[in-house]
Amino acid sequence: MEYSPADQPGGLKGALEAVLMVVEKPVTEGELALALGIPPGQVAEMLVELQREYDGYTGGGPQSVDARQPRGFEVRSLAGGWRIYSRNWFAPVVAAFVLEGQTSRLSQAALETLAVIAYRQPVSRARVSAIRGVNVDSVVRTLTQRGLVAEVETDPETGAILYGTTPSFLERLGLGSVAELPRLAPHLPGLENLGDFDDTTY
Amino acid sequence: MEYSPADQPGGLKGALEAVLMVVEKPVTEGELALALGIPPGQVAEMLVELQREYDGYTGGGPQSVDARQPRGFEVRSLAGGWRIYSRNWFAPVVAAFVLEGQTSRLSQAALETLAVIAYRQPVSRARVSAIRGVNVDSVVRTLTQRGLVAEVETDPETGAILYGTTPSFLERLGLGSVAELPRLAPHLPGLENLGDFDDTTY
Amino acid sequence: MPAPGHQSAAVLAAEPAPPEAKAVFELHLANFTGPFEVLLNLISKRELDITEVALAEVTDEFLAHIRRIQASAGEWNLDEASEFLVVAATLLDLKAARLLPSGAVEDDEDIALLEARDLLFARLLQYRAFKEIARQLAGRIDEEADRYPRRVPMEPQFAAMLPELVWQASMADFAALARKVLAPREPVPSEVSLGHLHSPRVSVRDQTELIEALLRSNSSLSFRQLTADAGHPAVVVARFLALLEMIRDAVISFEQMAPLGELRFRWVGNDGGTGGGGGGGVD
Repeated sequence: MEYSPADQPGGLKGALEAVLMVVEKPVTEGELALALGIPPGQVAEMLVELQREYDGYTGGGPQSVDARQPRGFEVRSLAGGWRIYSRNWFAPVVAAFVLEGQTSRLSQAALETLAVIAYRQPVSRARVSAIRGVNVDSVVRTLTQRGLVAEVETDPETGAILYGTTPSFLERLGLGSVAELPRLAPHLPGLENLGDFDDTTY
Repeated sequence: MEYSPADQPGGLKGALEAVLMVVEKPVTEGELALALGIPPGQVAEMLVELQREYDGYTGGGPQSVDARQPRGFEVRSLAGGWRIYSRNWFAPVVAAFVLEGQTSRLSQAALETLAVIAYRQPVSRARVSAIRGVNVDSVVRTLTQRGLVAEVETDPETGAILYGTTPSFLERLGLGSVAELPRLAPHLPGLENLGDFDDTTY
Repeated sequence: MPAPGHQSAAVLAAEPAPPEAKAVFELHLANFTGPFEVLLNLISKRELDITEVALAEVTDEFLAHIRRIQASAGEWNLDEASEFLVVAATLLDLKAARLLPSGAVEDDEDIALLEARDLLFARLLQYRAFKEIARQLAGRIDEEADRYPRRVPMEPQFAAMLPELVWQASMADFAALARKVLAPREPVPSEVSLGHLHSPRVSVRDQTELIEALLRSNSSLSFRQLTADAGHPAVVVARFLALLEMIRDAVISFEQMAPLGELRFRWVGNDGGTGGGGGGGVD
């Protein structure tokens, strides 16, 4: 039998929640409709239902006996796309949690990863990991958050996201463009062939 | 009046949900307790309540009139901490939206090396090689790049680097801790106490 | 009708063969027919005596198998080949240990032999245990891959509250860091080198030539005589290997008058020389 999200526990609304909960970027009603195989209008209806449920109303009807508490999250549309966010009224708690341990300096690992991305862009995280010898996923996330690197394109062959530096990074180094980065090659014989081995190890 | 999350709509449980919305890796009950200003025991209780609510039971009691549907997400305790996951039965729908794409599969050699490291950690590459019968240097490098194993310490006698598994390994396997790994003994009939024979035969 | 004592995987396999997507390595021996995995299973459960398995045939069949894969896939399956080598080497060790004279345990040497046998057996079992566990771990990883963790970028309101970055690196600093990080790394040795122990490398080829010269000028010599001047265990081993190769090449013959008695070797080759087989060496 073919898979249908409507047949799963929680049904289509559950599928919608599942997507909204884990997407990294807000998604449009059109994209959601396509993934669920239903008309965008039905997605819009379910989004409103979810909003009401998270706000503390039951799905069953407006006069439900047990008054439900609102959830600590909400589903919101920002810039045309939908995603789940933490509730505004818990911002002081959430902010304290998020900012705990954050510093104004980049760690050595972050700096080294930034150097690899700057000189090898556009480059996938897998390749940066291969060059640095450790997993760089969370460091790249930090650098992205800090606006120093960004997703610039997708590798046409592997589908991997490729990263590059941002204008804000150039500004900090006082550079007009990436081309102005100091050249490394004269000090690194054989560097041009570096690309050949690190892809194969991942 | 001073701000207190308990006074907000949704109360402390709502605040807990709000924090879970922003975590990037499994977060411990201790960290959550600190953020909310309550004892860890109370956090643990609320987490179990949330689990039940997301699974489709009401918070109100076991005999609620309206049978609730499970939510499209769940909160799980893995790698020593708590985190929100989409339901596995919606994987076909969610996969379309997760840009990271599940990382490529591990080779047979990588899986076996990972198994030896998991059960013998902390362990040197030389010892893993002895058990596997082949050189494992490049496989260990790949596992390190993928963040599944890491250098954890140095052997005080030989100076060899010792490897162990990472929290990300536990998450990928859906385990709370290394102690939850399936038991090796049933696969080693009569040899449970012969843990070190591999050193003497090489 | 299968011969008496013939084991068929279909009836005897206590565990089903692993579901392999690729071609499974199947064996067709005098007393066993079925996948290699099942043969190992029977041996590890001691339902099949290792001494009754013709390892040479197993190896021949494996080589044929790996050539078939190479022909169809266009490349060598190194994973499978190296894995086979490990298991085959262990089986060979095990078989050698089993074939040694057994009986009443009389002295420490016998006990050591028995222990060595158990250790080999243990090694084989351990190898198989980790293979089985790896299969289970793969299953768990596949299952978990269907659950996606929530890992979203920091909400803008909180990102705006992050402490302002203090950038201290100059462009020269940054380039120097990049140079360091991008420099090809020396592979880290996986173990402490034994090079400082000055163990001499002994060439089997050299020892072959030496033995040939000795045997050509003497009617027959014992192993003891042939290794009297060895001086280092590696030389003894190299000469032993050389003798094995020369026996294989049928340029020498040997005789042993009584069990565990002295081995005597005689040159029986033509006058042209051995052609110097065996370029290997012993460390």
